[in-house]
Amino acid sequence: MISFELTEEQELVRDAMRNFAAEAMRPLARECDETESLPDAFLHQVWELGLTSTQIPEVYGGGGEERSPVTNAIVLEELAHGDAALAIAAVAPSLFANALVDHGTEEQKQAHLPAFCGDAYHTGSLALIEPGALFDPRRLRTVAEPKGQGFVLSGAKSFVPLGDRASHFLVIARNNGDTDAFIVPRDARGLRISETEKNLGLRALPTHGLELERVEVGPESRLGGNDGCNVRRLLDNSRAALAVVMVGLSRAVLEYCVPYAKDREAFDEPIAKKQAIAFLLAEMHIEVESSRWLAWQAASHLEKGHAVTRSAHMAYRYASEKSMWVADNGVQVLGGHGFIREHPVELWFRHARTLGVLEGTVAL
Amino acid sequence: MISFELTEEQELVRDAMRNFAAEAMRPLARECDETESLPDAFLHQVWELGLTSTQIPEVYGGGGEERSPVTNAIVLEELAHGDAALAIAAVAPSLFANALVDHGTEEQKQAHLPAFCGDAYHTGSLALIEPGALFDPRRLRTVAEPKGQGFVLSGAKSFVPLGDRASHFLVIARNNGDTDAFIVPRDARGLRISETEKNLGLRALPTHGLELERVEVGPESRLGGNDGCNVRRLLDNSRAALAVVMVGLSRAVLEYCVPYAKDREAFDEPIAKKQAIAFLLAEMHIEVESSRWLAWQAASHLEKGHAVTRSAHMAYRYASEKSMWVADNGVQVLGGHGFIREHPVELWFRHARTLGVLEGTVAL
Amino acid sequence: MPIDFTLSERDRGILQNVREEGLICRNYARYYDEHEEEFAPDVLPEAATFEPSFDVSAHPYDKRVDSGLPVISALASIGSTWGDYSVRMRRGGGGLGNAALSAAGTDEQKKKWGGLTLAMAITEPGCGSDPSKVQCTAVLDEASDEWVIDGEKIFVTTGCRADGVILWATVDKSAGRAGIKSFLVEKGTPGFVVAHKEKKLGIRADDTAAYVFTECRIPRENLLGLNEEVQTKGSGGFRGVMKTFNMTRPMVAAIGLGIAEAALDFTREELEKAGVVLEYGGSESSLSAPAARFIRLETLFEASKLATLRACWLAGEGQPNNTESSVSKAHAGTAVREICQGCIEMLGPMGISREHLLEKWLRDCRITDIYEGTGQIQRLIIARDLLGYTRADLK
Amino acid sequence: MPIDFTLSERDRGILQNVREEGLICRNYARYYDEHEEEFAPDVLPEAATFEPSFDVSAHPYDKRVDSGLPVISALASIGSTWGDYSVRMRRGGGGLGNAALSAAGTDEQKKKWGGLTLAMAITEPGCGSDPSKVQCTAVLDEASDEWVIDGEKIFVTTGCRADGVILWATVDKSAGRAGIKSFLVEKGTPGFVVAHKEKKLGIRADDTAAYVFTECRIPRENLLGLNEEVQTKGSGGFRGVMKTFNMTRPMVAAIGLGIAEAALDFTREELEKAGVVLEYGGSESSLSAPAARFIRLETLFEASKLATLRACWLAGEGQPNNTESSVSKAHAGTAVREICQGCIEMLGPMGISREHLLEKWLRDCRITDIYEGTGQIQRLIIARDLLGYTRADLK
Repeated sequence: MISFELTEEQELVRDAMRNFAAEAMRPLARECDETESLPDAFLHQVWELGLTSTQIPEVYGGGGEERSPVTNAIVLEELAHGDAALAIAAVAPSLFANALVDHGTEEQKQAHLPAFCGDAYHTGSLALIEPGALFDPRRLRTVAEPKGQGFVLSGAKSFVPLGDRASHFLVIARNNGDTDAFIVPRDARGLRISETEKNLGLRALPTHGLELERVEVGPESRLGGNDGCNVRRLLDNSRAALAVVMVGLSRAVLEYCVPYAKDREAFDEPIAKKQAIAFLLAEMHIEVESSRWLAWQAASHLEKGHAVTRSAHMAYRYASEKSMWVADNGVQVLGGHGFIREHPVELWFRHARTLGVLEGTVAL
Repeated sequence: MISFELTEEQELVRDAMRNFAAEAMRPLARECDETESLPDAFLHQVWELGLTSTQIPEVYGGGGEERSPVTNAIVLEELAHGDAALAIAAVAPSLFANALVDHGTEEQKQAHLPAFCGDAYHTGSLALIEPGALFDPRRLRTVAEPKGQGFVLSGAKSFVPLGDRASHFLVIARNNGDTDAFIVPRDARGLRISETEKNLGLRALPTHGLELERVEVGPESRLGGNDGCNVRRLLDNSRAALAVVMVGLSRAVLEYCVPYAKDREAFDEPIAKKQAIAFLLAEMHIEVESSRWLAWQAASHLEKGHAVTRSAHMAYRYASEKSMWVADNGVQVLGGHGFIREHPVELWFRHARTLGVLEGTVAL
Repeated sequence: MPIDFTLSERDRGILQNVREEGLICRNYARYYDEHEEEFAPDVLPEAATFEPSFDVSAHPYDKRVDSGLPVISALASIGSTWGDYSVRMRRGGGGLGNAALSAAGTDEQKKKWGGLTLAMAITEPGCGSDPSKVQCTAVLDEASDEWVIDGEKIFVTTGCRADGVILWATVDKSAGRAGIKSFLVEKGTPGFVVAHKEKKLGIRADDTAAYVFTECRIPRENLLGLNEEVQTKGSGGFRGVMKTFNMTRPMVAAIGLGIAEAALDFTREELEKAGVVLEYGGSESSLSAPAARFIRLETLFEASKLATLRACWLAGEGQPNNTESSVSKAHAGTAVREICQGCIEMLGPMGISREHLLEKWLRDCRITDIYEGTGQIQRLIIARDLLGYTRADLK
Repeated sequence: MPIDFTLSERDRGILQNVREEGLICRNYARYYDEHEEEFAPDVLPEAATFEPSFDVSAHPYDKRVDSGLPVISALASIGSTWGDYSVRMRRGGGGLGNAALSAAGTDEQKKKWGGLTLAMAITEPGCGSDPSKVQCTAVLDEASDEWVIDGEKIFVTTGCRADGVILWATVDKSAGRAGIKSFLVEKGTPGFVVAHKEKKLGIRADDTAAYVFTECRIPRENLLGLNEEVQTKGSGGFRGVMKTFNMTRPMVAAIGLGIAEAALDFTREELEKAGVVLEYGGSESSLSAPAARFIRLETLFEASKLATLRACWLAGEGQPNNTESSVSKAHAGTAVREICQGCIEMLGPMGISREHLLEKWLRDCRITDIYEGTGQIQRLIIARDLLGYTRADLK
């Protein structure tokens, strides 16, 4: 059946996250961006919400709650509504942990999951993107060559979030025609982590480049062990999650512009009374809503174990295009004030264009 | 130097053509479309303007006036402003004649040009487009194989304008890696001309399919003789000309919508006083103007003998996109009235989408 | 039920049936497009064995697993017009007036007239999108307990073939919009004349009529919803009339989307035949231009469809869906234009040939952004809701 | 001269010079973007030997073959901001106030102040795009033959570094728009204070200032155009003030286009390095997605550039260009947004890295559709002209 109904529990968690975002994230966002810093205090605060640990099975020290990609989409939209950079930092650990839960061998789970159930913020990171123009997640240049029981990884990655503090990287590489994910510790021999990259937006979220110069890893590093894992699904999940982040961002823009346009006067009346502005706002609303349903559809496909590549692709591409459109026109609604850093729309504009090319950094 | 100035002569010819279009074309357009017919009387009337013959050198019986692609662009915009289908029929002979003048051997000129200088409408036609999806003028499937001194042509063409009355077809075909144009008489053995095709728009302009089943032609049929000719330039010219047709069409839409919007009332005032409608009209004006300058630029490049592939490509693609946009929104401005065949906007909507995929049928 | 985007067995069964019928309708699509003066038969011979597509009551409904009526109706509309918009209109039940009846009629009215094909008549020669300018009058003759209708209506979709019409008329011109009520008039009622049939860009087999009502008398109980009171305070009364739009707008969106989906399916097939590879999950940079464009258009379709289902789902839950109905119509109105134009452009010259239906779908779909309130009107409605503005605040 | 789109030797020489200087400016682009509190030096060491780019008088001009001053100025602006918008602003002569001076100043005023870099101050904290709301006053003190200026201005481009400013002030509030006049105030005049410097999305090295004027006295002859009369009948007086926009609008378009061209050139190079083939003269269907998209964006650039040159050419011919100026600004305002956003999307993640300038160009170009009248204001102007409507008719 087709249904858009939130469960009571989902409504509760949505409201709680909306409050958290408004109180703990929105006020931090501008300064974190200007100073390009991610405060430990925030990570600690967000860690206490238990976003990651509660969904890890009890046997590894987690809360053992059933994971619902749909519920996680609802949560992530609210966090991103607070701030997209901080939201990604908040849920980045889940990407790594969920990948292990979904695709890892028993040994891999035992080795890595307990660290995500402790009192302190702990994270791994996804090393997917590669330097250079026209990056395509389906055409990776990083390779894994078998050597003995293990593998030798060679290549370069960029835009690896939280490369400064991730304990391990999930390095996506071509392995003899297939694509695999390899769990690589940050101190692996031959692995070089770059200085923090400087990006257009999401400046509160440190990202790093990795150089993999013949990094030798054992057989236990291959996610899923001898069987490998469904990397495609892992990336689809990550793209669907990024779509949700963009929905939250777009909604933030719209909700900022509406009262602004009602308040700001020109030619003797609020600019919202001009069709040119009112129609822009209507169009923003149309696209925020439509983007959300595409993202929910992908999340629902994930939840039910259905094929998700196409629906995640659509959700990601649509949200990418429309969140850029919404943020760009948010700037336009504010006019000169949209261009200065006193208003958050300037920040959201940069976030939008940045998120729209990242291909995946979080998970549902 | 950059200049947008019409010469006095260009202004005169523009005004004359504007009158002709308003008086001799616009009143015919709807009925010709509904009945899918091209009246001989109109062709006779247009022939008397001497659009083709005056520019043919005197030695072949023409007026010997210098041909100016820029002036021809100005003329063609006005004719298309009258009606695009009739305009194409009016200037179709020029494409054939100009191709001979520009690229033909002396023998070819002598053989074909005098017929264009008589009292009766006479035309040849361009056989460029081929059946099937994704037609690309740079990737033709019709081939010319050398045989003896001559060639054997094999393949199929479609959307050949005036296939019912063209004396010859300029068949564009691949010839051993190169592309060549071949002058093929309509009664050539192995050439089959289809029934009139049925198209979305331009219904007053009959188009036909050609089947070339091993059509044998002599060496004199290859345009330019042994040297062949610059088919690329011929097609660039044709695309630039089509861009001009679309400019004339778009202007017609705009000029119809402006008084309509001032006259039509809703919610107690003319709809033109609503920003939503006024901004659509402004945008139409922006695009009509911008499309015209791109088309003029290509025409000017042709006139000066400069490289024109890129500027003609841009002019054609831009006019194609924008004339569709303008016509589509012309329908929107008229609302329900835009959808019915009492108003010409319905016709222009169909013309626009049709012209936008034709790749070339006329010349400057 | 929690968020879900999958179809139940029943849902799929209904839609399968609709699609099969649609394909049959499609066989007749070109013929009736080219012969707009003829009407397609009520029952196409090949489809005689099908249940009427919209008779979902024929299928046992389990609210725990099956999609609700508005949602499945929208999906069925998509499926039918995917077959053919115009010929589909011949298969009863789907008139826009029926959506109005089901949104605003009393239970008894729904029962009584549910079996008729009902057109919806709003527009008048002078009023366009402005319902407050309705000149058509309904005067109650207490003596005979009848309403007397006088006036003209234009652009009545399916107006010639419908069994009856739901029309807007004012019972009190001085009350402005609040005086407008919806009435049902059956064909054959004296004083009700079909005056004219329009020649159109598209949906040619689906007739569009002009009506003239001259002292046309209908029973008092033909007032939709039976609410005779004119609420001059607030716009409560008119809102009741507008409510009829809350299902017609998403249904109009669905009708357009069915056409767009047909265009996409045809184009996908032709692209694949020509060797174009559609790949998901990667960057656009590795795709060919037509593949990238196609996937964008397909995505636009999907977004529009979900917005439409959302508006319908709210209706099914009995929740307000005024904004969402306009969102669905506004979204689909532009989406279907872009999709059909884009498909033609991708396929090139073959796209404009009347040997294929693609050019027809372009013409057919164009009405979506016009009737039942243009895209501009929908955006006004959305903006007012968003801004908390009245009609006076934002004109 | 007849229609022509080729550049003369002189034209090309000037533009070559501008581009070379532009490339030098580009070396400093990132530094001053990241150090917005610092000012780029007036003369960059590597560019010390260049003539000032806009001193076209240094080149012998032949009106039979060379492009006129407005056209070559626009092309030179494109060339300079192709190098770098912000650093370019350090190379005198290019302030928006200078365009106003040249459009509305007397010959003597042009001569006297032509050598200064002049900012243009219109916006006030409460007025945005609505010039009739100007609160800044200019009162004539007949005794001293001085104007006394009081008020605040915000969003003054190059406001900190300019040698002076052309500002709008009202000499008669009761006269509304007709009371507004343009005045020139030089830096250092007592009562003129630079109050604040904005932190911005882009064009960070090009400062944007807020000014406060408190009993600031300037000579009577500092009224631009020297027309003291307030024409309360008609809007003639204000039109004089608005005339200053007729060159600033296409110049702003040109500035944005230079940035967009830089983005296109960088993207073309990266695409070609990555093996993308750009082919003209064929159908899009054979192109790769990035090639097709790139050519579309390039075409958009070309269309916008020609619209800008058209507005400038009219100015050079002394013909009215009010509509055309707005067309150029409206077109470029949206084109540059689409181009820079699209280039980043095509290149993917590398497009958002501050290792390259592309992300900066996105930020820099965004101002184009905002300052000197937003795209919405430009469309209003165009629509009014098209419809023959007054400001009262179409608001």
